[in-house]
Amino acid sequence: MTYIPKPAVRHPGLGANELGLHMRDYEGTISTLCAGCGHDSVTAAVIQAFYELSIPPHRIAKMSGIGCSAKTPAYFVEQAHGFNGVHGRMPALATGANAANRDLYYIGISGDGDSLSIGLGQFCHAIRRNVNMLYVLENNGVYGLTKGQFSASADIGSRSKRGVPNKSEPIDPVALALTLGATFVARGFSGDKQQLIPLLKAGLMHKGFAFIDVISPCVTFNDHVGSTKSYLYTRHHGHELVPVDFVPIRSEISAPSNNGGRTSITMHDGSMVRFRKVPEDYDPTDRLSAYEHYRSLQNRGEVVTGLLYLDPSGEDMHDDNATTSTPLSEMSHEDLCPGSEQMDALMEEFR
Amino acid sequence: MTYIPKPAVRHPGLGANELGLHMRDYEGTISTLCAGCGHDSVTAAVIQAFYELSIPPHRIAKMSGIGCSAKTPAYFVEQAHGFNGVHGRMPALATGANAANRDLYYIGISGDGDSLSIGLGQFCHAIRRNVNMLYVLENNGVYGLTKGQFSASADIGSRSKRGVPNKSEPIDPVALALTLGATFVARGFSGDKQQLIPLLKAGLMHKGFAFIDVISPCVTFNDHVGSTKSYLYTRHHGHELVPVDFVPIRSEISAPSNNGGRTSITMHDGSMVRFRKVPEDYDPTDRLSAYEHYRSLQNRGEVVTGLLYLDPSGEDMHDDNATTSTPLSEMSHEDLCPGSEQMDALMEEFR
Amino acid sequence: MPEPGLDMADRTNDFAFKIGTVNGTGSASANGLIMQAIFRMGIPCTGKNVFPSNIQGLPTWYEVRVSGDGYSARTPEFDLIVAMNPATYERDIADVRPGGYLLHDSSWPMAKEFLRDDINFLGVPLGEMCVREFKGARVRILMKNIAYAGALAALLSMDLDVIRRMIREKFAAKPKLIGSNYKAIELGYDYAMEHFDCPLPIRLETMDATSDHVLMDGNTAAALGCVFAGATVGAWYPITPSTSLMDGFQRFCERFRKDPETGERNFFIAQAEDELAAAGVVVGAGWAGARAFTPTSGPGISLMSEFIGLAYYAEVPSVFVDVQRVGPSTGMPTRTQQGDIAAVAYASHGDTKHIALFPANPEESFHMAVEAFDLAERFQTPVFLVQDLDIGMNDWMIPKLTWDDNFAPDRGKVLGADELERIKKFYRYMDVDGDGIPYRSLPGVHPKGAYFTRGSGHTSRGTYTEDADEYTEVMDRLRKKIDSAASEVPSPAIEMREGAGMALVTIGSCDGAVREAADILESQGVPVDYMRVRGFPFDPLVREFLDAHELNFVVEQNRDAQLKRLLVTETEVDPARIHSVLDYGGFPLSAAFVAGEVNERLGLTPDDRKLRPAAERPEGAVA
Amino acid sequence: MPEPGLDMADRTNDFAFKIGTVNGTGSASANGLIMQAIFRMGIPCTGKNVFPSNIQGLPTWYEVRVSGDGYSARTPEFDLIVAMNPATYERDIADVRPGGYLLHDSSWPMAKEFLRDDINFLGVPLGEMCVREFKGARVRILMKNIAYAGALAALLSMDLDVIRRMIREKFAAKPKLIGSNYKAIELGYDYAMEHFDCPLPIRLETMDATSDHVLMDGNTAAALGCVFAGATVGAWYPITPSTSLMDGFQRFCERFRKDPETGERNFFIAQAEDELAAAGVVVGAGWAGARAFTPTSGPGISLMSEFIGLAYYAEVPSVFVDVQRVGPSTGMPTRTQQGDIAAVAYASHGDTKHIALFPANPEESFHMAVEAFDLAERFQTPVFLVQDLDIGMNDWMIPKLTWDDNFAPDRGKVLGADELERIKKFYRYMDVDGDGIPYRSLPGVHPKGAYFTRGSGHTSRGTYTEDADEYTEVMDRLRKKIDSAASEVPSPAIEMREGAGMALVTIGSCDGAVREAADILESQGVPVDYMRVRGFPFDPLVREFLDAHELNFVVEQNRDAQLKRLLVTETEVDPARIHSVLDYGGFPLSAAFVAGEVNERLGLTPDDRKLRPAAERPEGAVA
Ligand SMILES: Cc1ncc(C[n+]2csc(CCOP(=O)(O)OP(=O)(O)O)c2C)c(N)n1
Ligand SMILES: Cc1ncc(C[n+]2csc(CCOP(=O)(O)OP(=O)(O)O)c2C)c(N)n1
Ligand code: SF4
Ligand code: SF4
Ligand SMILES: [Mg+2]
Ligand SMILES: [Mg+2]
Repeated sequence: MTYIPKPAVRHPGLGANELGLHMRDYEGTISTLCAGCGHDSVTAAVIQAFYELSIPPHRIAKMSGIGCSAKTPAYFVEQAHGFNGVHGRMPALATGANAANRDLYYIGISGDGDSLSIGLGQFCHAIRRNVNMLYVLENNGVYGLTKGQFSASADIGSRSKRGVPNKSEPIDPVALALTLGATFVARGFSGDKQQLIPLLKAGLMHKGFAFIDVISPCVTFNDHVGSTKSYLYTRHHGHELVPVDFVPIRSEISAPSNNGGRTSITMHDGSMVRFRKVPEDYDPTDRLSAYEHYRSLQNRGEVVTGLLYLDPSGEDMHDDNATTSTPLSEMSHEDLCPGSEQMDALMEEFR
Repeated sequence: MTYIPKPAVRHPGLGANELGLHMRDYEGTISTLCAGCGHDSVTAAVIQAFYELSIPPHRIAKMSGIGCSAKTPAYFVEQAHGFNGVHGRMPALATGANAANRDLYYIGISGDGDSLSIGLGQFCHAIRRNVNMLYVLENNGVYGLTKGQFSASADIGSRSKRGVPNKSEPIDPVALALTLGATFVARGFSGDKQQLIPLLKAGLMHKGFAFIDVISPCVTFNDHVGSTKSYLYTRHHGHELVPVDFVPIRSEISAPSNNGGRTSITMHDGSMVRFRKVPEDYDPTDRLSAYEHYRSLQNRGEVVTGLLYLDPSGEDMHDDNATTSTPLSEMSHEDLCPGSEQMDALMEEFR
Repeated sequence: MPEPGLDMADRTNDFAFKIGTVNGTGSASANGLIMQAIFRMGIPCTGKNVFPSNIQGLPTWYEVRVSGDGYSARTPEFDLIVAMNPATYERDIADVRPGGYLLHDSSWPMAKEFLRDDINFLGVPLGEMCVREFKGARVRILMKNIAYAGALAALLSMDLDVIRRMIREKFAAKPKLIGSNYKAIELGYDYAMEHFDCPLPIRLETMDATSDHVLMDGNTAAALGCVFAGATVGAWYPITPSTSLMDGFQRFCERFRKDPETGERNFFIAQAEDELAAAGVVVGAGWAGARAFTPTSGPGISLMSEFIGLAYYAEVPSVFVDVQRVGPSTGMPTRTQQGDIAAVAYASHGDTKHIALFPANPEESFHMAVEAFDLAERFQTPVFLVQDLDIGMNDWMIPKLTWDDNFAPDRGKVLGADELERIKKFYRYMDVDGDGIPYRSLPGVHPKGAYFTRGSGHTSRGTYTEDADEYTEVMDRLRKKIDSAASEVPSPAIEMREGAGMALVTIGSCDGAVREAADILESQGVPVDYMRVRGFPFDPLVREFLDAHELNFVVEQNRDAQLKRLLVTETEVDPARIHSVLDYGGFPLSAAFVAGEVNERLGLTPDDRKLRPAAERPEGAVA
Repeated sequence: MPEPGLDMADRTNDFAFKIGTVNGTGSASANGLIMQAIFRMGIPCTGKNVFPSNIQGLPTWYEVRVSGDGYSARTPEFDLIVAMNPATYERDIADVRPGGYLLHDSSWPMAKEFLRDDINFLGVPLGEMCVREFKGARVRILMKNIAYAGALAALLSMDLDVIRRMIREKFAAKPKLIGSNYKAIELGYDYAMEHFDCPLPIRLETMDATSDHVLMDGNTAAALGCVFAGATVGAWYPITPSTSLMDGFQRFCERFRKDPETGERNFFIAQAEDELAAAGVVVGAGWAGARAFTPTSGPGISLMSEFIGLAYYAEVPSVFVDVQRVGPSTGMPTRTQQGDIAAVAYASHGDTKHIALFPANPEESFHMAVEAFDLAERFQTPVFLVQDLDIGMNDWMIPKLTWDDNFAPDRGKVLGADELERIKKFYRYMDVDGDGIPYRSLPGVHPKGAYFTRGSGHTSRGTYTEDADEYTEVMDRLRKKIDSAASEVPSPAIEMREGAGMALVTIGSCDGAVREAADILESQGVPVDYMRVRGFPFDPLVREFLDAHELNFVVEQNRDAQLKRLLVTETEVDPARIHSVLDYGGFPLSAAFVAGEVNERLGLTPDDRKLRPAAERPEGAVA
């Protein structure tokens, strides 16, 4: 149904994985996102991560809320079950599904509107609950699907352009996850698959809540407050210069593949973002220094990427609950129902 | 209507303030909380803070959600307008009221359930929006009004008793407020009025969002997970040893009035909490070092109190919005309505 | 010593009393003791808590109705009041029916202005005695409660052996408490025996009407239903009056669902961060194949409505228990009402309609809880168990619950791995069987079962759509599906009487009062038929019944006649046949009120009636 | 060259066409140009966007109906389709009515299998021409749109001067764009003139029927209403199709409410973190004395229900605009429906009932928006302005809006400092005037005005209560208050016809189609009366009208006959008098569908009818 041809996310060079499946077995339906959308790059990375890990497609549960980002689970692993719920409430659905069946691989895809505005409470509590899942936040600083309003992370990707002093901080999901005690915290960039794929794989393998904030530029509404070229500006000022519904076709942004610790990347709107990978000898197991490292580089205007924090202890919400190892959804009624004898005995206690 | 006599929060020794008002002019209706509840101590401190600041009672707006804590605005400054809204949504009401009338003193009283569970998103976004208000979180680690379920800050007051390792962290409102960029962050203890009153006064005078986390023990449901003496335990184990509806009358906990930097205080359940005041020479204007200071003492099992962070720049959400200085609620229709001429002109643009 | 029996006929096993105390003072134990003792004497009785929305220091009452005939509705007329709370003396004294009794602590004198000469004051120096006999404030407070129970035992002629046995059972784990409790009982008992003409005309006499029964509240019963139905995931956010349901579920699960050796648990309880999340957890778990539920009350239903709409449209089995309290908004959290009937029936924006079950008592709470899970999975939709504070939190006498070990849960049309393997292609929302119910697959079972669940427009094949016909096809099937549940939900309870020309129609906890009212009306020469609606969408019998009566009085506990509204729109019965009898002040309904209202509508003057005049209606009773 | 005019009678100023493109390609400007040109030629017209719920790359259509008679409803019959999206060729070609035209880009050959010989294919090599004439992908894409507008100008006989003037106005700020746009127009125009027999039988002819009118969408109109009503606080969370309302409010405020010197703004817009917060901001602001509103859609209403209940019970003025889209759940966000009527009327748990206004077009959106604030303050309660995507986002021709400078907002019973000073004691919820509406005070005004607002049980004095009578007193007054609004909301629009035996009843955006259907029916010898409900609670006239007709067809756009449900329960009219005509596939209603349905119910066979048969119903039309 799409008119604009998409770059096919096929890699014919790659053979079958351990399960004998090919890359295409991990693909989904054709994306309906804008040409060049960062989210499509993330999708490609997710496909490759699942493929490389040889995870059986039907053992994957793909969860999302509402948004451009939330649509993407339809675009990978078609033979996985997907649940595109309501806006901002994916964490609760994932918690419930995981409670019912602890044996699946849960991947949640969210947006910055979905996770940091309407869903902020659920996001924080999923961290606290330590749900065993990979939570990917496709962070573009805007509400893509409702046409470009600023999100709570609006500053992301445009730190250099901050104009008005003393405006309240954007909500930084990485700092938040570190503060709230997430057991796996990372940041990636949609344009850097080389870094992103290993992070996704690590997140999928992590037991507990694995959070990856992925900077994923919105090619269509990548505007800044105050910019006179911005979409909002055009829309709000009587005389139009460009038709309001024109979305130029652009190609995705990608990082040079063998960039070292630091890279500057130009976004679609011409702004520059300085990415900085965590150093080789970085120790991701100390939460407080992770926070310090992250914040101090941020204060220097750098967007840190890589695995920032990892709690290797390997417990999740089911361990806290001492849930039985058989998925609850697979228990037989006999195993669950106390039966008539217990009932009769119990009744004597209510006399 | 209360049966159990409350300690009268009168201080006959104190005279009239600058407005010629007495302490009793800042009192409210009689508390219906449990005897000895920390929240009543906070109420007393709030009364004194308003009195000392000589704020005209009717220029105060008292906002709250639902909970024992949320009831307390009824117990101070009877001649102030109060709004006891719905559970967890006080920040939105306060934002709206403040948007309408920027000239009042806004004080919001919340609980840890109200702010950190159902209201977490609103709490975080009120910080981000930098609403000009004093936000007091009466933190007791439990849901008092619904009878003692653990809240998201459950660990507060019982750090020493953490048993199960690797359970997810409690949500720490102070660390959260620091991370999210609150422009005033402090912690107090209901039992230490000497410290609390100045903090409340500073918070009321701060322009922007002033947050004070007040450790305010619940005398009735002050139990710990795993404790066999706990209320929950008693309730969940068939044979009762104490009637489930018996609430012993206890007196409030208070700290020695001239304690130095560190104090250990025994809670109603016998647990010990180690409070530590920020040092004399502490610089509260550096957010990152405030976070570090706070976290490292916390890691040593100490509950830091005092003014932790302050952004003195003095802007709030109205400055961001460039709102006119006259309260919007007081503008006349003439000032607001563009009128027929503008309408006629406008119509030509829609042809 | 006052003159007991003033103007009071013999009322053996047929009277009501209440005990007014201060909450937080531990009176629940003493009250439970009294109630249980009467029950163990074989006499039908019900107990109702009237408590404030705070933790300590405010007035609270426990109301007991003793009825040898088995009537269980609240009666707002009290033959005896134990007034332990000086703050409510005035109100309590006013509440005693003429000729009745007021038992109070005479350690301090009673204020003159409260005295009434048409009732009997029974002063017992409870405080004084306890100070004398016990040490420590805490023990004295607790023992004073037990002591008034002792006095009541003498006045009402309770079986002391029964009480002693109960104390022994209760403190089996802490035997040294037994002595002090015995002592306290005796203090009250002996004083009353000595000073009053015991027993009073309102008195107990052993019967054998309760041996097949238990005393249970509806939240406990519903929790048991969830356990026996095989629910494994419970999510909730605490809210009065539903909290004790999850407490019960947790308690029973700890007992029945935990491996005694490994400690492993066959259940997962999520105390969610709010009601939205609780609903989400339930929907997620239902989607993944668990039986999942959440207990809540009105405000929770409002907050859950977005998720309820998702579950309806995406067809995810999920069970919501609404323990109704007084609305709107926060309302009166510790009072009862039936104000969410309409909210639940069509919860969420857009076209929706939900299956709802309305138990009348804890026995039905249990059975309907079990049924709720079956219906949710059979129809792949949210199912509401709608009870109220009165059912949920009060002590009801119900037949012992029994369990049929042959019960097999109805998991609905779920395709297993083998079935999926066999079929050519699986389409999630296709009406294969023509009954409106599609087949479902669970995640993780088989690649062929995979589909993308969504709350946005979808086709019968489960794909995304914005096409009018494709959208409409699914919506029409949904309507058909839910409408077809009408004959699967519990059918209405109907009682026909000889010569009845009109009918009383009601729902939920009004049951007892309305059936008792029917007896009253019959005794007044006005026989009426009776129908209690038990499920939504309405069984076809409901319409038939309404049509068969020129005059249907619909009795319910809300201001806006919500059941009537539903009846009219859903059955399309002529509204002219339906009259509302409404009571919504927050107290359980009384039979006298219902009979009075009906009489009034029928134009009978008070003189025509044989029973109590309308003036004796409960507080807040309004037409 | 095909033979234009095949089987097509002259249809000057009476036809419909649509343009199928891909979203994100900038066609909106060209489409707007066409629409506006027709309008400026003085010919009544309406334009409807049919767009997908994504940002770029999916099919989208713009439908234009030209009607010299002023009919504005959507017609699902297209005389001409501009098919610019190869992905929808098949569908577009199938959608052309026999004898009609398909305009397409002939740069590439049209697939054989799509060809139909009962329509005319008009191939214009748009792509080719633009590649030849313009440079750069971006400009070529944009100019192709303008070029098809040029071709249409020739085919339909548009006034080229009008178009040129519009281009000049549009690019006044960037004059160098004017040339290329002129060029593109000419490309299409000249090609068509040369190759086809222009104009077609469907053609335009200048009239003078629009000079007092404007083209406007309902969200813009409602936004203007909010500005003129003096709303100062707007809170929202973005959601289609309500977003453009807040965009409009912001735009107008920046223009009219900002001090040109200081930049100070007389308004506050809060982009809230979600709908719960948006509702909270509105309630907080209303409480503090501002006129505040939030625009949203179905999912937002679900999420706001808790706060709505609070505002109802605590009596806080607040305005909620529901721009309805297709539900339930996320549904089809870019399609229209009237599925929230029931949800809005009784939103929130417990007994509630809300004032709601139902505009039929942007003109009413404006006036009712103003009225909503007056009603909210007069009745101190939430007021809902309920429109839909069709009204909110589509281009309607409406009379120029005018403003009466004598308008004085009704702020309701608000006590000022002087009044408070004078009265003895202020009781917030006392029915002083006996009209059910209490007096209100604003924070900060006077110490005597202070009270404690709450959503929990309260007395008429504004104090906390758990007492049945005190609670009931307030609830009964609330019922009385809201019911009394029935005669204050806009009264129904009623049109009676000579000899009519039955009636069409409808609501909101169905207006145009239903009135046109009444004309069709009359022309078929079936005169019908007409009523459009405009407010809730229903004006007494509504009941009168229904009672006066044996047969009332209630036409609405939802599956479950929500308006009918409300009519039956609220007016207690006999349901037997009411029949539903329902269309809910997401497209605006058409007159042919309504007339067809009525005919079918009346038992007329298609042969009896003079107009189009039922087969030509819009997609998704179901009885
Ligand atoms: C309850 C509700 N409110 C609002 C919306 C409208 N809405 C859809 S997506 C979206 C924001 C999406 O932003 P984000 O999560 O950042 O995703 P992106 O599109 O940028 O990937 C909004 C507000 C909705 N679908 N549901
Ligand atoms: C929507 C909603 N859900 C649940 C409740 C029940 N409820 C009332 S207070 C409360 C928790 C209060 O805890 P907290 O905020 O910590 O206050 P505390 O009583 O401990 O001071 C809850 C869950 C409610 N009133 N509304
Ligand atoms: S609008 Fe932005 S986020 Fe959405 S698909 Fe387009 S580029 Fe991606
Ligand atoms: S329950 Fe706890 S928080 Fe509530 S009033 Fe009592 S002591 Fe205070
Ligand atoms: Mg985004
Ligand atoms: Mg608390």
